[in-house]
Amino acid sequence: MEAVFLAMVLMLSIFLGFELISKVPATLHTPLMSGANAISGITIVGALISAGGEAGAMSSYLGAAAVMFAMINVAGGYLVTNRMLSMFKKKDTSQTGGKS
Amino acid sequence: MEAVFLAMVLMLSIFLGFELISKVPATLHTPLMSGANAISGITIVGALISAGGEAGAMSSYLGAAAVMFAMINVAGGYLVTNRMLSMFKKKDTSQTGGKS
Amino acid sequence: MSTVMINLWYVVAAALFIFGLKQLGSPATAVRGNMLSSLAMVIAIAVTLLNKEILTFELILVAAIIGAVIGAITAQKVEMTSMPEMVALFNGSGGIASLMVGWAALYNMGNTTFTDVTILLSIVIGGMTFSGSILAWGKLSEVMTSAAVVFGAQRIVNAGILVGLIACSVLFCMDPSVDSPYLYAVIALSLLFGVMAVLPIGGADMPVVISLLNSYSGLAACAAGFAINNNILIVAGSMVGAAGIILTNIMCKAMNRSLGHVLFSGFGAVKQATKVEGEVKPIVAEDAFLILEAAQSVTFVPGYGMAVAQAQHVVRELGELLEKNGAEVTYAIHPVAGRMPGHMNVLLAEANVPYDQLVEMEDINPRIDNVDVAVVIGANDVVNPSARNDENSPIYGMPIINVDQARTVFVLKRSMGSGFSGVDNPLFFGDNTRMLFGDAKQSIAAVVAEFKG
Amino acid sequence: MSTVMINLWYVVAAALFIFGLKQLGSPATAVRGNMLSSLAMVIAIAVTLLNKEILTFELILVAAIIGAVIGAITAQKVEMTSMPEMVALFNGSGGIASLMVGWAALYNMGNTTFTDVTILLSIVIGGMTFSGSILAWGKLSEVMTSAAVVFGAQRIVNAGILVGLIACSVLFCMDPSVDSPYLYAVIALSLLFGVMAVLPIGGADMPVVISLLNSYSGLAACAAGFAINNNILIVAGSMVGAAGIILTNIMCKAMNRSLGHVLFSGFGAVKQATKVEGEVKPIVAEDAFLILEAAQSVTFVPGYGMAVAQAQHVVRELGELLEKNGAEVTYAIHPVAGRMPGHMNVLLAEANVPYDQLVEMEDINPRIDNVDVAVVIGANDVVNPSARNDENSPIYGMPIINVDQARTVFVLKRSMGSGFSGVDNPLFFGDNTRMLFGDAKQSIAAVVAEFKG
Ligand SMILES: NC(=O)c1ccc[n+]([C@@H]2O[C@H](COP(=O)([O-])OP(=O)(O)OC[C@H]3O[C@@H](n4cnc5c(N)ncnc54)[C@H](OP(=O)(O)O)[C@@H]3O)[C@@H](O)[C@H]2O)c1
Ligand SMILES: NC(=O)c1ccc[n+]([C@@H]2O[C@H](COP(=O)([O-])OP(=O)(O)OC[C@H]3O[C@@H](n4cnc5c(N)ncnc54)[C@H](OP(=O)(O)O)[C@@H]3O)[C@@H](O)[C@H]2O)c1
Repeated sequence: MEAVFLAMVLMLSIFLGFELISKVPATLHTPLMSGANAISGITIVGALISAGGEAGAMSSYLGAAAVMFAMINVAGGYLVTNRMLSMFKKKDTSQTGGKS
Repeated sequence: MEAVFLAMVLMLSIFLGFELISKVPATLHTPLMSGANAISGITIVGALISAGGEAGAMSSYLGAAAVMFAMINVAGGYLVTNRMLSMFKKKDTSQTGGKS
Repeated sequence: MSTVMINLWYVVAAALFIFGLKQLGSPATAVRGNMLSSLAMVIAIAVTLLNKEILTFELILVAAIIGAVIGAITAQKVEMTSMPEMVALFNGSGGIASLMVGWAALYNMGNTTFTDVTILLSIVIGGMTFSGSILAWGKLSEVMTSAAVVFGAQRIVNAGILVGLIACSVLFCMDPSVDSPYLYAVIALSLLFGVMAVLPIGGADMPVVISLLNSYSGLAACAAGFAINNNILIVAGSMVGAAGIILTNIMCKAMNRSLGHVLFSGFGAVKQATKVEGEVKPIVAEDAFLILEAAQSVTFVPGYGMAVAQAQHVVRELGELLEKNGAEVTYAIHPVAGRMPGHMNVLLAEANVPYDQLVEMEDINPRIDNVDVAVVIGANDVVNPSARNDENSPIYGMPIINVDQARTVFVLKRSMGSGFSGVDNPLFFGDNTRMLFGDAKQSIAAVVAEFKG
Repeated sequence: MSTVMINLWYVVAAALFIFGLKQLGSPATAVRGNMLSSLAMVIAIAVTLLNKEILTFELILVAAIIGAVIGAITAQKVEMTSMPEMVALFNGSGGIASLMVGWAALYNMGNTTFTDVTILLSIVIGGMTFSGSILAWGKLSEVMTSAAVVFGAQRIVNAGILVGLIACSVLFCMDPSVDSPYLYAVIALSLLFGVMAVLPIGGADMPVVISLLNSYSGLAACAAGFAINNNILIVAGSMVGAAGIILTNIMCKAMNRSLGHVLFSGFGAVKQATKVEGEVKPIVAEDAFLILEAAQSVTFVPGYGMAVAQAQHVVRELGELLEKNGAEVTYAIHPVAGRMPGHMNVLLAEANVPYDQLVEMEDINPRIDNVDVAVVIGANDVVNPSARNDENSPIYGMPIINVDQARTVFVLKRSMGSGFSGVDNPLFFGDNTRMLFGDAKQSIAAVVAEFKG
């Protein structure tokens, strides 16, 4: 039964994802790409559960390795997106502002 | 735990609802209103479950009454929306078409 | 069917509802969108009936058929001008259904407190929606006075009801049972609350109220969904909730009022507008015809009066004649002209007015001074220049169509009476304004007759 | 924290992810959007750590810190021009993490077959994403040949791998165990498949591939979410999946190619373009300066070469000088100029070019014949008129910026070499075209020097 709930969540998220992202203007497509990439690091949640779980050493080690890789994705992704977006920001303030 | 899944579904649906509906142009606001109204008849699903369930006669009668009322909402809502929208349709075809 | 299968079908139905709403976003696909949405409803109903827990079908079948017939007949017979009343009635049915679903869910075994709370929510919201909608219907269809009913101790009484409602709810949740007297108290109080909430609101504000109640009926379905652990109720219910809130918001913005103001204060009571005086210049159909015949560009500005007079067909006829005569014809639609958002669009669509002749307020205003004749058909507030000029006016700040800046303005109405807001209109006294008194349909028909003969 | 509480926090995190993506939709709020999204990530991580089932923190802490440091350093050091490689690498990390999460989930007790299937999906998609991304990174950073590697039996080999992968998956699901040899086979085959899928794709098509792989890494997270019954993985994963697919689609459309064409056929192999011949008219910086000085309107059309030459700063300088000189300066951005969607926007933003000077292809083309000088800076395919004129060209039908219709065109590049698509460019032989050979940065700098001195 849980799987069915998850299916509903999946369906809704996919629709919502399409609605949200198709609104992003071309200007922001590169930050969107790297920002979305950072979000894909969410798999770290699964990694943490495995790493800290009691399913044995192998599972913990796999989990810990997964934590490391996912963390690269998360930290790197958000920071680089932020770097990029700050540039866009700078431009706005160098203007009269209020430009969106 | 089920309630938490439902909360997630609720959150996603609300966001999705806002995204979808804020895109509807002013022209279609009346049909949107009656179309949404028809959807609110979805409570008929709950009514059916109660009406057919085994929680006793009172529950069945309440459920059956609810089925009737919800059905008014559903049938009436969809039909009237369809009537309205068909008018919009007619106009389109009386035009050269392709106008959206 | 197993519960898992049923719920998978609910996922499909939810996806169809979403697709349907998406397609409702453009006139080209809207009919299909509505079909998809109704297909979703059919699926949801069908799989629920296949639930093996459903024991008796006879009762359900009879109830469903009665409901469907009532709904279908009403839907077929209703005039396009009475859409608000219609939606109010349907909405009320949905509300009472949610109330009953919640009530029936109390008979289930082993409800948790959380479930009891959601059941109560579905009862309270459903009940308010029901009684509020019925009252709104009464006001709109003029079964009862459409005026705002205000009395002295109103706020105190309402606060009392609210406190009582909350108290009874808490008491009920502490010892939930189907025989609990608090249950009946909650039902009674929520019905009463719906009435009291709508009473002080004037008939003309009803569309805002209906849209809000529509949103509530979605929320009631959501609450019922939590009460019986049902996904599809939550998805569909929250879509309705969102739609209602967005539309309410649009209306309030276009009227330049806050929702709180609509709900809690009888309209116009606040400020007194500067008194308007001046000379009124009436005109007869023959003269109006002469001016229109000479016009290069004509803009029709329809309002609630066009709906009342059912003048849309004859307006379209006049528009076509003017076009044949070489004039450029447009229809300027104010977002809250009429009594529902998009009201005028529906009426003009009914009369087959071509789509591309409809222009929005923002598009017509910048070029209104190039319009030779603006023909105001039963509109009043949406063309009231005091919204622009008179800081003392209750409608000051509301965006309007600036017909007073057109070269000539014809105002078609039956009297010097005011519109929905009850505010005087200086437009009627303008130098370039000519009043064509009488029922809008007859006035236009007279002009059309001049053209033809 | 109880499981219910944790999951409620996941709902909050999901809402923040959604808000974040919503705000990423406008430059004014995008920074905040990214912050919200990272806040959501922090919340998701934090509440997961508070799960009482988590026993050992040391290992986790070490792993997390190592990962964070690597990620942070890479993010700080990367050049804006190397964004595609960077995203590829990060994407690869995400992929291998999903693979490992799936693998580790196999050690849980009592998995149902459904769970096993989703575990396998997360392993397969994660593995493909990982090896594919690494290969894409290799091609883009020119660690290896960026050419499409095509060999005779490729399709047969790939089909074989795919069949093997499916067979091993089925065999594994029939008797799932962490020691199953089929598990190792599945892991190996999915890694191999990722490599084989990316091998035949040319380096310049990599951005499409990366965007697609990005989408896959989201899907892998989704699958992992099903495997461990976790909501937040599904919500966030499907957002990423949607983003990747939308961007892939945009790129394919702007290149006028189908996704299938990108994935399965080495580019340009299909048709032979009509041979281009004519006279090339080179120009030197001094003469270019004289013409620019006299120009009333100048449009810069940047392309991949500007990124390579890192010429964006000096371009902005020239733009400012021209404006001071009284010319109207715009930057015309083609949707697939550069190597990522929005690539040029990021570079010009980095160089502080004012926002309102950027115009899109659709806006510049109608008025391009009023442009005195179009300065093409390291762009090639996106201004190739054979996309408009030559039905035999492999890029026929791709929408381009019609610089050949401007009064004068300067093309800044190092040679007569072709661009990404390998197609000859008749623009270089146009009557109104002047070639300014050399590295874009040096060429522009030379013109700037003329202006200043
Ligand atoms: N559209 C919405 O969503 C919505 C929702 C809520 C509130 N409202 C409010 O409704 C108002 C709409 O403005 P409006 O300009 O369309 O309407 P209005 O201000 O209510 O004016 C309607 C006018 O039509 C005239 N009329 C009535 N019957 C007529 C007939 N048979 N023939 C000719 N004229 C007739 C009336 O004058 P006589 O009596 O002299 O004929 C009246 O002045 C706004 O104030 C708006 O805020 C709209
Ligand atoms: N943006 C995306 O999302 C995306 C994704 C996938 C594919 N693509 C493809 O990438 C292409 C982009 O077109 P484009 O016009 O931007 O680039 P292009 O067609 O690849 O041409 C780039 C040109 O820049 C010149 N160049 C390279 N280094 C230079 C330097 N240092 N100074 C001066 N010039 C230099 C090169 O000529 P020389 O060698 O003679 O200097 C080359 O002809 C399109 O075909 C598009 O379909 C784009």
